[in-house]
Amino acid sequence: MPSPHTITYRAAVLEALFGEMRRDGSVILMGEDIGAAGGVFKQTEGLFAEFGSERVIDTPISESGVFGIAVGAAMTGQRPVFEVMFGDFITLIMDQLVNQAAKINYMSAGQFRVPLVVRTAVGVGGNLGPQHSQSLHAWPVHIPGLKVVMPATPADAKGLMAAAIRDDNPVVFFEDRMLYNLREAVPEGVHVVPIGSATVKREGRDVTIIAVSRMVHTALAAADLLAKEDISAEVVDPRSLMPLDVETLVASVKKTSRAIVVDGGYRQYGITGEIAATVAEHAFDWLDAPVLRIGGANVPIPFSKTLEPLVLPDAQRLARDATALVRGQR
Amino acid sequence: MPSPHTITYRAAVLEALFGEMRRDGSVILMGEDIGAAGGVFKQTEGLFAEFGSERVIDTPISESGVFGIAVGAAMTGQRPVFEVMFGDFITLIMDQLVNQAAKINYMSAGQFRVPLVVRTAVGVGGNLGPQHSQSLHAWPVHIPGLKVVMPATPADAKGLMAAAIRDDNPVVFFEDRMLYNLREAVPEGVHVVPIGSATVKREGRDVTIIAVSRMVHTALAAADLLAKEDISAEVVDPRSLMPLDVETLVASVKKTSRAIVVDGGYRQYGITGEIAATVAEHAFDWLDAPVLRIGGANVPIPFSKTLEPLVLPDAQRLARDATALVRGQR
Amino acid sequence: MTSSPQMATVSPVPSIASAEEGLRLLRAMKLIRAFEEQVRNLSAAGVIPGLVHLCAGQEAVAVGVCSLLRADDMIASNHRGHGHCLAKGGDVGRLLAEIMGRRTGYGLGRGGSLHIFDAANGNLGTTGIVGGGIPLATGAALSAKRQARGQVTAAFFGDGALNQGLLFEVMNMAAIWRLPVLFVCENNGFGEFTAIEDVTAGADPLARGQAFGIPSETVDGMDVLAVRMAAQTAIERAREGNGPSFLVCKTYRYGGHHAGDKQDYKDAEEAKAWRLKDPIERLSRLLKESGLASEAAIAALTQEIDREVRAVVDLAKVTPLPADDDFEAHLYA
Amino acid sequence: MTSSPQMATVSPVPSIASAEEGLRLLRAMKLIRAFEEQVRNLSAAGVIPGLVHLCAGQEAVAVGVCSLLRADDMIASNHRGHGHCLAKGGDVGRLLAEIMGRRTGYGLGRGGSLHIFDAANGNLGTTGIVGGGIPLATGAALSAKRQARGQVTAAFFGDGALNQGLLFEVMNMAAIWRLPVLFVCENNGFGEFTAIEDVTAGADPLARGQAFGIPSETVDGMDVLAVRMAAQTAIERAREGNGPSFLVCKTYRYGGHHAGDKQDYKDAEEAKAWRLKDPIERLSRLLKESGLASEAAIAALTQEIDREVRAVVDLAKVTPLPADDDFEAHLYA
Ligand SMILES: Cc1ncc(C[n+]2csc(CCOP(=O)(O)OP(=O)(O)O)c2C)c(N)n1
Ligand SMILES: Cc1ncc(C[n+]2csc(CCOP(=O)(O)OP(=O)(O)O)c2C)c(N)n1
Ligand SMILES: [Mg+2]
Ligand SMILES: [Mg+2]
Repeated sequence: MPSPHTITYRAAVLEALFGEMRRDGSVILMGEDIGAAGGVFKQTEGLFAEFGSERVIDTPISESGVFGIAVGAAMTGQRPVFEVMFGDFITLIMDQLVNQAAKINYMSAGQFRVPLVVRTAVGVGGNLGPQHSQSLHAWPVHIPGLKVVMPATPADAKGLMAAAIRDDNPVVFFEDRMLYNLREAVPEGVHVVPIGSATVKREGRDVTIIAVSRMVHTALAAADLLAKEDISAEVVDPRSLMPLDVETLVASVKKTSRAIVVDGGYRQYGITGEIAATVAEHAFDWLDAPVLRIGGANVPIPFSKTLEPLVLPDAQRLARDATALVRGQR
Repeated sequence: MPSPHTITYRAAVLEALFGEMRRDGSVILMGEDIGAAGGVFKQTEGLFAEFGSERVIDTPISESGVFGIAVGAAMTGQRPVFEVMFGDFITLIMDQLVNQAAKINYMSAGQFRVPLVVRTAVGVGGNLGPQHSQSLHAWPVHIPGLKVVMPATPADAKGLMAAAIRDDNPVVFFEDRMLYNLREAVPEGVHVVPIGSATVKREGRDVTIIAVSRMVHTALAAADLLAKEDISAEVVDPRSLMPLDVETLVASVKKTSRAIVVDGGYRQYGITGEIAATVAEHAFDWLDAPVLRIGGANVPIPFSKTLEPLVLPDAQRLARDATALVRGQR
Repeated sequence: MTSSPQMATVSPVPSIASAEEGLRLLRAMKLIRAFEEQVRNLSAAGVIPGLVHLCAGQEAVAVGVCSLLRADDMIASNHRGHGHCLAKGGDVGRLLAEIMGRRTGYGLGRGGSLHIFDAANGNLGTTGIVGGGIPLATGAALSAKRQARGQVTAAFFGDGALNQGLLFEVMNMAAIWRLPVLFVCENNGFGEFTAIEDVTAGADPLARGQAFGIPSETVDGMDVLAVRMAAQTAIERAREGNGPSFLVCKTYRYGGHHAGDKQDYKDAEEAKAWRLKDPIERLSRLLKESGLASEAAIAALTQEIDREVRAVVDLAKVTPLPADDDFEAHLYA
Repeated sequence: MTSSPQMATVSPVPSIASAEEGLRLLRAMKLIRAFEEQVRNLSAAGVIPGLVHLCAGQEAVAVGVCSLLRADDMIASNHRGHGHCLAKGGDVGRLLAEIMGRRTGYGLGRGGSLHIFDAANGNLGTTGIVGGGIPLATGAALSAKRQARGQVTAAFFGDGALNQGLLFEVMNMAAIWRLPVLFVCENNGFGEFTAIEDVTAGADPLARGQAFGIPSETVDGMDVLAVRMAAQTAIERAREGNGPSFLVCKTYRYGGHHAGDKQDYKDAEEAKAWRLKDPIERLSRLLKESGLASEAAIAALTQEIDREVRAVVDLAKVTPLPADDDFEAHLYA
């Protein structure tokens, strides 16, 4: 196990990109302003200098066409990492993603593989308004043939980016841009986190909080608040949404008998439904209360300073809801 | 109440289109081959002859651009009904749908409305293969600002198309193409079914089957089979997915204490999760068993005669699962 | 590679009809310039949250086109849209309030700079999706054609949108259906930090319109009178039922992609050269040289606008922020 | 409006190198014609489920282009793709098996006619999404460029795809990145039941490529030698690193949009006129007139192909259908 160092989430993903691009000449990057400019979030800084314009490809503003080209390149020997600047714009690549990338391995009976990564920055924060704040991860998880990961920590971000690039299937990699400056210990050198494995971020007895991406940190903060009320919360991070590590989730809920699922996407028909229903199905006889689902507000994400903070659940609200759940008040 | 006549699902939708287009000159149709050719499913037959090329507009194969134009037209006084030939191709209009149509009323604080209908033919059958059989209704239901309906019967199809056209919001109207030839009694003349109202298709005591679109008929057939085993199934059709008539669904489940949710889309992270979790949340203390979710198979929909029938649940399987649920075997 | 001011085709110098008209155009451009300057300051001071994309340098395009539009003509704008909004008659106070996220703004402060809608003045909105406004303007043109009241619409977009497939799809339909729409490209040489030449094939962007048989013209976007001349032809064509036009206006943004951008991808010499073509200076000079306006009159105008904008800023700062009630308001019609 | 055969630009008549080459081309076209005829019958008889889109009449395009491609060159096809598959060396038996939904087909029978992939022969697939194959071929060209083994790729698509924004986005990138790709449009005058003229603006589709500076040429798509001549230039250009080309091949589909389509949107006179330009007849005539092949040799070839295709049909009918195991196979790699 390589020794850890403390770096940001942004730097951790970058470390995986450097590592995989050095290891494998077929890894190429495609996106807008990712070359000399180093990306609008500085998330690709330095790659252009080392790998040049052949492998770090600045594209026109043509998401659909660029991604289609990435699919064709993936079918023929490349491992493209394609960047969608804001997650709101994955709307533009859905046809190539769903009707081509997700199905080609199946339709060709394995004659062609589509090893590529779609990475995109999502999340609410910084007052970017309704078209630059959405997290539409509930869409690709619905499509057979795709894998979807959503790392919450720098170490997982590094490890899952490496795994995503090495995977022979299309993988969608969602990064919450409000995590970019989060610093934590990250293993140096090669570090791969298997896709499809959840992790228990904090052990507890009374309630399981299943939280995704940035909500993991909200859940951990809520667990601190709950501890003061003598409620012991377990926080589980699925890390991958597709495939979902049902076993780890269910084991935790069977232990605590109560579950909350928290996600930052729109709540309506979002991922919390599937996760709650799955947990309820497998742990029905263990549950002392209905699974509680908490999600982003069901409105276009407003720009204004006073309204944007109302979109996502915070630790206080989560702790309040968890307390009520544990005390049998819901 | 006008007297009913017996017509097909296709004819019922067409009746709504004729009715609304006669009533309101701002209703226009846009789509591929919908004019003189009358649509690839004959679903627009006769409209061109009556309303001409000004109102029944044959478009190029430019789904994204046509729909974008429809949004602009809707903002400025038209009520476009935009047709996506196969539901698989709604992937191409997602940006205009999510980032423009769904948000414009909100972002403009009501200065601009977007009264339009997206209608599209979905569903498995007839061996059309992986890119002509998908039903991606789990996507638009996730987006605040959209309404989504999915009628199962000719009468509801007529009534909901009329309601969708009259609605001042963007409404996505999913038609299962395998229902087009279904004949049932339909009210003549004006007939409007309110969006957001579920309906109990068959009353029962032992289990509630919440079924959507074509699955309603599968559920009704299963209920017949169940009756022979002395199991009384209640079949509830939400008709609208967004907004969802939670009250009617929950009332039924409280009565029967057992629930099954059946849908024809991909099961993984599909609409059954949200509906099951919602029902479980509101009727937790009434439930004798976990809510059972049944969906389409999680694979690209195969073409071959031997495989296509494996995609959707049939009445036998549904009855078997319901029996096990009622008898406490799951 | 970066863009060069020499690339702009200089149209034959158009003349100006009257002092009144000249001052109206000058006023409109100065208002935008002053407004953007304030927005830049407020953004730097943190009074405006999020990102703002300023159009200083590009005023002649918005003003040239919009000065010829009727109140019931419509425009669709893009992310760099404050100028379009003001040129189309937008209210300075409601615009600034929206950009500041105040509940007195056009969208109750919930959209911000990227989402300014002004139905009363025919603005279908700024948008955060590159190319996203183009079909909206074209759809409005479809309505206009149906309603037959002679309305025209204009879509403003940047050179970056020249590579969005949406533009081509929409141009094709505008052409076959002869819709009364102007496609107005503000070619400022960059999409974010990337030079147009690095991502845009073809000798001339005009060919993108010509491929559909759309009358297309390169315009000196630093000259409001040149823009007006080209727009006039295009608007007449549209009003007479003869379909769309495509104008590629060569211009330059003085600032970065957004306020705060360090702009290290720009060539300093080039930036300086573009400043010499400043559209406001140019019109001022013309007005003075032709005797249509005195130095003093122009200075008075400048002062008046400064006062006006300052007052608006002062007022906006004390207008209320959105309340919890506004969170879900107008989610559905 | 419908399309007219006179519209096809007649290229200078190219000559043929040898009897062997001539018969090879003739054989390839006849194979496709005979295959499609069988597919039509099997579809009418209900042996083939779903919809099939036949290319009878258009053989010269697939054969003209693919006859010049190496085995490691790649193509991407569209919904009307049986001919492309065969011309690129595809196996007749596996193709038919796939179309019939048999487990011996290219995709275990799970894709059918719309989803034929043949990696061994460089076929990136037929596809049910209009325009969907264009970026795949172009992405393969990006790989080819990186791998520097001189491979080229070709994207086949119909006139309907001329209005998909995707085409323009991809052409732009192919041009700026000088990718070794041929954009081959089979302009058969219709997209489903709609005539190209009713939905496609611009005097000439060539302008869609020229807008990006891509060398573009109209080709008589009913003449396999004309197609070959144009393709040769384009392929050389690509192999030499000089980027993409655009060929618009004027052709006609003898059948309906899909087998079973009543075709009441077609003009009978026109259809007859196109038949007179039949590419197989034309090449046969040329071979005979130039003394490169005798009537008897051609008749023998025809018989041989008929026998071959019949044998394939007989075999396909008895190959197994997919088993339950195949349902989920290869869902993930
Ligand atoms: C579909 C989409 N892709 C990417 C972006 C990010 N983005 C915002 S502005 C911009 C550059 C636009 O350039 P241009 O159209 O030339 O306008 P300018 O900023 O120069 O006025 C980009 C890439 C976006 N907003 N929308
Ligand atoms: C994106 C998309 N839109 C619509 C369709 C339905 N469709 C299938 S083929 C076709 C016409 C295609 O015409 P063209 O490209 O000219 O090919 P042709 O059939 O003439 O060979 C249409 C509209 C589709 N398959 N994909
Ligand atoms: Mg620009
Ligand atoms: Mg065609």
